[in-house]
Amino acid sequence: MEQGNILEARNITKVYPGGVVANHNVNLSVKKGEIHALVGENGAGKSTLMKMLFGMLAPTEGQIFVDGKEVHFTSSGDAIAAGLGMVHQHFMQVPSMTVAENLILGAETGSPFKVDRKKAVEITRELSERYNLKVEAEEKVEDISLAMRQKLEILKALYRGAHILILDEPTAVLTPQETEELFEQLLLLKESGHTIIFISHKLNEVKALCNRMTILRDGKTMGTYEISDLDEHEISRLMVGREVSLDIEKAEADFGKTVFSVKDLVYADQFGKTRLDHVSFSIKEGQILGIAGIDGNGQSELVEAIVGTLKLQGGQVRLNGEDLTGASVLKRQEAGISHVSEDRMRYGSAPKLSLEDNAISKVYYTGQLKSRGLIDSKKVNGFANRILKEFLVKYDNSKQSVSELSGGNVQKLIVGREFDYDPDLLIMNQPTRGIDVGAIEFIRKKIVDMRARKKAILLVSADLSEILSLSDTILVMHEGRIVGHISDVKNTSENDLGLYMLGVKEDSKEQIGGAYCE
Amino acid sequence: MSKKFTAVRLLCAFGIAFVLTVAIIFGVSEEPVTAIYNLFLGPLQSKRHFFDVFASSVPLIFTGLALGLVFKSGNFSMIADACLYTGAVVTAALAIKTALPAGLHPAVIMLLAAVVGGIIGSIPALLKVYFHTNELVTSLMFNYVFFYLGIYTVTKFLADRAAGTFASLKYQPTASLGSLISGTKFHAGYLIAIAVVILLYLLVYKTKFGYEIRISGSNPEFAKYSGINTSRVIILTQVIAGAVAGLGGSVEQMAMYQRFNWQDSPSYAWDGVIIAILSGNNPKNVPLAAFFLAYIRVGADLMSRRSDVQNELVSIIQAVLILFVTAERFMAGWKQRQEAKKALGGEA
Amino acid sequence: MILQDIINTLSLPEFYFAVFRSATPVLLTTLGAMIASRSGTNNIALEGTMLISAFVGVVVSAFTQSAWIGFFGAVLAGFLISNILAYFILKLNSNSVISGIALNTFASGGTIFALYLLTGEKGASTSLASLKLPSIDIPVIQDIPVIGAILSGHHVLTYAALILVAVIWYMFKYTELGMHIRAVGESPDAAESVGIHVKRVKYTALSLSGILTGMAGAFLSMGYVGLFSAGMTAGRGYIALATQAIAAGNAVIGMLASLLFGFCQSLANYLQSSGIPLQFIQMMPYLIIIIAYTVYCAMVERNKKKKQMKAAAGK
Amino acid sequence: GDSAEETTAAGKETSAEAGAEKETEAKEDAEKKETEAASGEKVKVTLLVTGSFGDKAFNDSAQAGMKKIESEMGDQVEVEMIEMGSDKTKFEGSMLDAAESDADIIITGLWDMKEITEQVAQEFPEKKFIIFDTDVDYTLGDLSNVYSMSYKQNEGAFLAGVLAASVTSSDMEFANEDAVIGFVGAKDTAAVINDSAVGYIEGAQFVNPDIKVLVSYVGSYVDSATAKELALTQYSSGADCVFVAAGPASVGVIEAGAESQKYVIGVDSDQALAYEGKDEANYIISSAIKGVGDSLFSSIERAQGGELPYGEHETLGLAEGAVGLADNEIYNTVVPEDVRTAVDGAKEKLLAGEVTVDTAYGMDEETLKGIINGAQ
Ligand SMILES: Nc1ncnc2c1ncn2[C@@H]1O[C@H](COP(=O)(O)OP(=O)(O)OP(=O)(O)O)[C@@H](O)[C@H]1O
Ligand SMILES: Nc1ncnc2c1ncn2[C@@H]1O[C@H](COP(=O)(O)OP(=O)(O)OP(=O)(O)O)[C@@H](O)[C@H]1O
Ligand SMILES: [Mg+2]
Ligand SMILES: [Mg+2]
Repeated sequence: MEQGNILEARNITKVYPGGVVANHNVNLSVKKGEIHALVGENGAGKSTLMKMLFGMLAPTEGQIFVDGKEVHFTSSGDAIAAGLGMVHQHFMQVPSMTVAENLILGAETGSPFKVDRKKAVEITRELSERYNLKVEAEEKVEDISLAMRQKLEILKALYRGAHILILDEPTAVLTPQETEELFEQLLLLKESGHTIIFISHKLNEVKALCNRMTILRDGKTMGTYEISDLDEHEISRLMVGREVSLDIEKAEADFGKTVFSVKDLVYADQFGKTRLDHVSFSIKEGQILGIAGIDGNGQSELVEAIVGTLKLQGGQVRLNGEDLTGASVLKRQEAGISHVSEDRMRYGSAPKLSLEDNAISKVYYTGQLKSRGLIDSKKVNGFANRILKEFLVKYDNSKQSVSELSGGNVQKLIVGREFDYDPDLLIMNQPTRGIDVGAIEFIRKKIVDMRARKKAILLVSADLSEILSLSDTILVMHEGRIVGHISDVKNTSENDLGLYMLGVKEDSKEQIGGAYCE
Repeated sequence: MSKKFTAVRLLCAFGIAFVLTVAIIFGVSEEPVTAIYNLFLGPLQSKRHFFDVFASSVPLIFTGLALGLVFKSGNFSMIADACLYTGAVVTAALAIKTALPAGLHPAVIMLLAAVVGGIIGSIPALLKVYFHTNELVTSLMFNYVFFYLGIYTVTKFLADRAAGTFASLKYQPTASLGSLISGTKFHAGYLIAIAVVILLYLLVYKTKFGYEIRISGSNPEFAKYSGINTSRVIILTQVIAGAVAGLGGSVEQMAMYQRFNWQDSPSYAWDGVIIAILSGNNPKNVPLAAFFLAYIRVGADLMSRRSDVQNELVSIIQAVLILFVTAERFMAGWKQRQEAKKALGGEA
Repeated sequence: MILQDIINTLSLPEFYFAVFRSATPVLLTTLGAMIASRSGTNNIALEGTMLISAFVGVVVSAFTQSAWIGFFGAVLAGFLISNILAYFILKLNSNSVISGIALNTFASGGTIFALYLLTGEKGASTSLASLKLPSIDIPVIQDIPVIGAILSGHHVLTYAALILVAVIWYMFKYTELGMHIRAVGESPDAAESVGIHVKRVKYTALSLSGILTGMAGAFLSMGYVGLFSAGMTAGRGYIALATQAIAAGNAVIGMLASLLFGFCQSLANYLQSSGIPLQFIQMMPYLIIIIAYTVYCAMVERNKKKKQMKAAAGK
Repeated sequence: GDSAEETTAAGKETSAEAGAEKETEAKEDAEKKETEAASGEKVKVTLLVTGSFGDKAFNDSAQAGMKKIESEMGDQVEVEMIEMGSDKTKFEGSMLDAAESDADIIITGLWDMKEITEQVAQEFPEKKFIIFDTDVDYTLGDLSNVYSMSYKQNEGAFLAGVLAASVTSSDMEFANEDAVIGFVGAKDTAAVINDSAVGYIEGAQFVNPDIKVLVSYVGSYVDSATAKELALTQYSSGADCVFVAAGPASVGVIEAGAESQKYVIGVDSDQALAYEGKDEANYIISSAIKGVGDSLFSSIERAQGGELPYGEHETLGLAEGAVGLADNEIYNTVVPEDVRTAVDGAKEKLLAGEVTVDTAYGMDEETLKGIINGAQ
C-alpha cells in the first residue's frame, strides 16, 4: 500500500439483503492529516462505505487497512478502538439522556456499578472548551438544537480518542455561521493531526474545506482528485454524469391578490415553553415567502400550525378569505393547502408501505381512484406511476416500499404528490435537505414553476442560499418571533440573514408588521 | 426470489419442527409410528375429522381477523377476547329468551352480538384517545371484567338449574347454525367467516377507511399530516374488530354449542394473535393460517387419543411448530449469499 | 354493611401482610418485564417462564433436598427460557409476541407433561418432597405492634423483591448496564455506533428478565405454596404486562402498581363473605387497576395542558 | 378398528420409572390379546374423561378405578383411558371416535357428557355406555344400552359439616372458642361444588344452628396460591376448620391449614394419603370421599356378571357406600371420641331418613344464595 495512507479500502463490494449492490469494487485511500471529501449522488453508496469502514456493516468482499494493517472490524467498538470516529448522517444519540451521558455512553466514566456523572459533565465541558465546540453538558439531548447535537457527535468521537474522523453530511442542518465555525474547528483538528473524511452534497463547502476528494457514482469509484484540479461544474458532472445548474432562472415577481394570512399565532408546548409568539404575515399569489431561522426557533411549529396538526392557544389562519382557525387538517387540505414536511420519513411518508400507497395520500378518498365505490388498484397504479414518472423518481416498480428508495427519490415522490394536488398554498419545509444536486436542481425548478402558476408558496429552509435564490420576500424567525422582514432579497447576503437568525439584529415593529396585510 | 425463499424457508422450518416433533415422540412414546401418523395425517383419515379442522378454525378466523385489523391500525388491544366472550353470552341470552323464525333468529342474534362486541371493543380505544392510556393494559384488565360479568349474567339469568354443572338453558332450535355436510361439523358459520374475510379484505385494501387504517398503522404521524383523523381510526377500527370478534363468539355458540358452558374464557384472542401474525395482518391469508393451526391441533388431539402420547405433549409440539415456522431470519444467511451471488453475477 | 366489612378488613394487620404476599409474584415479574421492555423487547413469555421456574424449583429442591439449590434451579430455568426467547427474537428475527405466546403454550403443557413423567401425576407435585424457602423475622421491627405484624415475617423473596425495586431503580439510574439497556431500547443505532453490542445487551436484559420471573416462579411454588400445581401462575404473568406498562420504566411505580394489585386482590379475598355477588368481587381488582391507571394518565395529560395554557397566557 | 386404535392400557400408562418393565408387559399383553382376540372374549372398556387427569377429583378417581379393573379383571377386560381436554366442542368427536372403535363398553362422566351420550348411544345401539355423576333422559328414545349413576356428594359433605361444626366447638388442640368454620370451593358456577357447600352448611347447622360458615371461591381449579390466600383469610377470620372442594388448587388450602395450625377437611379422595409422612397430613382430619373409581369398578364387575341394569339410573349415596368420610388413622387419633360419635350419629340419622340434605342440583339461585349467605 501507498505510504502515508492512514486508511484504505480496497475493492470493497457490498450487497444489501434484497440484492441492492450499494458498493461495487470501491477503492478509497485517505492520507494522514488530510481532509478527504467523499461526494456522490443520493444512493451512490457513501454512507454504506463509511459504515463498513466503521465496522457497522460487513463488506461482502474487499479489504480495509488502517495504518497499513488489514483490519476486520466486527463492530463499531473495534473501529473505535482502532482510532476511528464517525459522525453519522442521522444523529446517533439517545434523546432522553443528557449531553454528557450521551458523550460517555459506551465508554463510561467511573465504575460499571457507579457511572460518574459529575466527571462526565466535567469531561464534556473540558472537551468542549478544548475543541471550541460549545454544548450544554447537562441538557437532555431532546431539548438541544440540531447544531449542538452535531457538535456533540464530533465530541463523542474525540472523547473516544478518534484520530480519523468520518463526517457524514454534517452541515446539512447548520446555519452559515455555524458551518463556518465548524470548518474552523475541523481545520484546527486537522492541524492537531486528525484525519477527516467529509461527506457533503454542498460542493462549495467541499471546495472550501477539503484537500482531496473521491467521487462515487452508482456504487462505483469515479476516481480521486486534488480539490484544486476540479471546479464545481466538473465535480457535478462526475457525480451525476451530466451538467447541472443550481442557478435558478426565475421570472420577475408578479404578485396577485393576497391568498393566505396568519395573524397573531401563539403556541406554548407541553413543557410550558413559548414556541410561537404572535406571528403574523400574509402571502400573495405568485409569491414565494421564505422563512429563515436556526432550527428550533418556531419554524416547525409555524408550519404545523398552518397545516393544522398543532392546537394553538391563539391566532387566526385564513386562506382565500376562509377562516381556517381550528379547522381539521383535512379541511385545510381541501381548502387548498399542500405541504412538503421537513422529515420525509417521519411526517411525509409511510416508509413501510408501497410507493402507490404513499402517492395517493392526498386523493385516496376522491372519486378519481374509485370504481363502483371501491378503490380501483388499476387506477391507483396509473395515478402513482404518472407522478413517479413525472417527477423522475428512480424506482423498480410502484409496489415496492418507500424505505427502499434513497432519500432524494423519496423527496421527489413527496413533492410530486403535493404538487399534483394543485394547491393554492404550498408549504415547503426543508425541501432539499440532504439530497443530491441533481434532485435539488429538479425540485427547485418545480417550485419556481409553481410560482409561475400563481401559487402562494411558503418556503422554510435552513439552506440560506436556497432561501435567497428562491424567495421574493424573507422573514427571519428567532425564538418564536419574527425578527426580520426583508423585501429586497437581491441585495441581501447569507451573512445578513445570519445576524437576524442569531438574534443580533432585529427589524422595527412597523417593518415586521408590514409582512401582514389583509 | 423472495417468494421462492419464503417457500424454501417455510419448508425447512417445517422440516426442523417435524424432526424435533418426531424426536420428542420417539423419546416418550411406545408407539411412535401411530402417534406420528395421527398427528400429521390423522385429520385426513376421515371426512369427519377433516371437516373438524374447518370447524375448529372458525373462531380462529374471527379472532385472527379482529386482531389483524387492530394490529394493522398500529394498536395492540387484546379486547377481542372480551368481545368474543360477551358476544357468546349475548348469543346465549337471545337464543334462550327470544323466539324468532329459523332464518331470522341467527341473523338477529349475530347482529346484536356484533353490536355488543363493537361497543366493548371501543372501550380501550376510547380510553386511549381521551385519556392516553395504553390499550394493551386496559384491554387485558377489561377481559377479566367482562368475563366475570358474563359469568354473572349466565348464572343469574340463564343458568339451567337442573344441570349438574355450569350451563345455561338450551338454545332454541331456531338459533342454530347447523352442519352443512351431514356427519361432520362443517357448519354455516364457516361460510360466514369466509364472508367476513372477504369483507374485511375489501375494507382494508379497497376502501377509504381501509387506507386510513393502513396509513395510521404504518406511520401515525404521516397519517395526521395527511388529514386522517387518527383518533377516529383507532376507535372505529377497534369497533369493527370488536364486532368481528363478537360475531365470532356468536357463530361459535350457535354452531358448536347448544348451551352456554364457557366456565373458563376460551381465550381465543391469544390464538388470534398467532393467526394475525402468521397471516401478516392480511385478511386474505387468515383462513389459511387458521387452517394450519386448527390442523395441527386436530392432529394432535387425535394423536393423544389414539396413542400413548399425553395430551400435554400437544402444546409442546404446537410451540415448536409455531416457533420455527415464524422465525423470520431462519436461514437468512443462506438467502443473503444467494442474493449477493445473483446481484453480482447479474452485473458482471 | 359492605362499608363496615371494608373498614373491618382495612383495620386488620393480617390484611396488609397479605397485600405484600399477593403482590410479590406480580412485583418480581413486573420488574422483569420492565427490564426487557426498556431494552426494547416485549417479554410476553413471562407467564410461561414463571410456570416453568415454579416447576423446576420444586423438582430440584425435592431431588437435592436443598431449598436454595431448588431456588437456583428455578432461576436458572427462567434464565434459560428467556434465552431461548432471546435467541428466536434476536437471532432468528421472530416476532416477539408470537414467540412469547409459543413459549407460554409450551410451558402450560410441558410442565404437566414433565410432572407426569416424574411422578405419574398431572395435578400437583404432592408426592415430591419439595422444600420451601424460609420466611424471615426482622429483629427490631417484629416487636413493634401492628407494624411488626405487617412488615416482619415475610417470605425471603418478598424482601428480595422489595430490595430489587431499589436495585433496579439504581441500575437504570447509575450503572453502566442500566445506561446501556436504556440506550439500546431507546435508540439501538446510537448504542451500536458507540460500540455497544446491542444484541448482547438485549440478551442480558432478557436474561435478567428471566431471572426475575424465575424468582417469581420460585416464590409461587416454594413460598406462597410449597408445591407445584398445574397452571398455578393463573395469569399473573399477564397482569405483570399491565403493571409494567403502567410503570413505564420506573421501578418504583412498578412496585406501587403491583402493591395496588395485591391490595385489591386481598381485599377481594376478604370481601368474599360480604354477600356481594362473587363475580363483582372477582372483577374488582381489575376494575380498580383500570380506574387508577386511567385517572393517572388523565392527570398527566391535564398537567401538560395546564402548563401550556399558563405559558401562552403569561406572554 | 384399525391398528392405530388398538391401544392397550399398558401403552397408555407410560411412566419414566416403569419404562423397561412396561415393555415386557406390553409384549405379553400383545400376545395375550392375540389369543383372546381369536376367542373373542376380552371386553374392551374405554374411559373418556372431560378435561385431563390430575384434577384431584373425578378424573383421578375414575383413573384409579380403571387401574383397579385392569389389575383385578385383566384377564377378561382390557381398558383404555382417553383425556378429552377442556375444549367442549371436541367432546362429541371423541365420543364418536370411541363409539366407532372396537370398544365394547364406553365409560364417561359428568353432566357435560349427558346430552352427547344420549345421542351417541342411540346411534350405536350395539355398544354399551356407562355414565357417572349424571343421569340421562331415558324418555328420549331407546337408551337401553346406557347405565347412569350419580353420587350424593351432599351427603358426604353433610358429614363433613357435622365434623367441622363439632370440631370447632371441641377442645381439640387447634380448635378455638368461636363457632366459625370455612368452605373453600373452586368455582361458584359449578353445581358439584355448590352441592358440597350446601351439604356442608346443612351438616354444620345440624350440629349448631348458629354456626358461622365462611364461604369463598377461588374462581379457578388451578390457582393454588389464591386458594391458600383465601384459606388463610378464613383462618385469620376465626375459622379453625375448613372444608375444601377446589380440585388441584386444594393443595393451597391444605398448606394454609398446616401453616396456620388449623384443620382441613379434604374432598373426593382421601387427601391425607397424598401427604403421608408429611406434616400436613396431621391437619387433614378427614376427607369427604366420593367413590367414583369404586363405583366404576363395581359396575364393570356387575356388567361382567350380567347384572348391571343398563337402561336405568342409580343414585349412589351413603347407603351404597359411594360417599362418606375418610375413616383413616388421623381421623381416629386426632379427632376425639365424642366428635366421632356425633358424626356417626348424624350418619345414622341420614341413613334412616330422619334428616335430609338439600342438593344444589336444580336449586334456584335465590335459595342457594340464601343458604350460603344465611350461614356467613
Ligand atoms: N439497509 C439497507 N438495505 C438495503 N439497501 C440499502 C440499505 N441502506 C442503503 N441501501 C441502498 O444502498 C444504496 C447506497 O446507499 P447509501 O446510503 O450508501 O447512499 P449514500 O451515498 O449515502 O446516499 P445519500 O446521499 O442519500 O446518503 C442505495 O441504493 C440504498 O437504497
Ligand atoms: N432496508 C432498506 N432497504 C432498502 N433501502 C434502504 C433500506 N434502509 C435504508 N434504505 C435506503 O438507503 C438510503 C440511504 O440511507 P441513509 O441512511 O444514508 O439516508 P437517506 O434517507 O438516504 O438520506 P438522504 O437521502 O437525505 O441523504 C436511504 O434512501 C434509505 O431509504
Ligand atoms: Mg448517506
Ligand atoms: Mg442520505
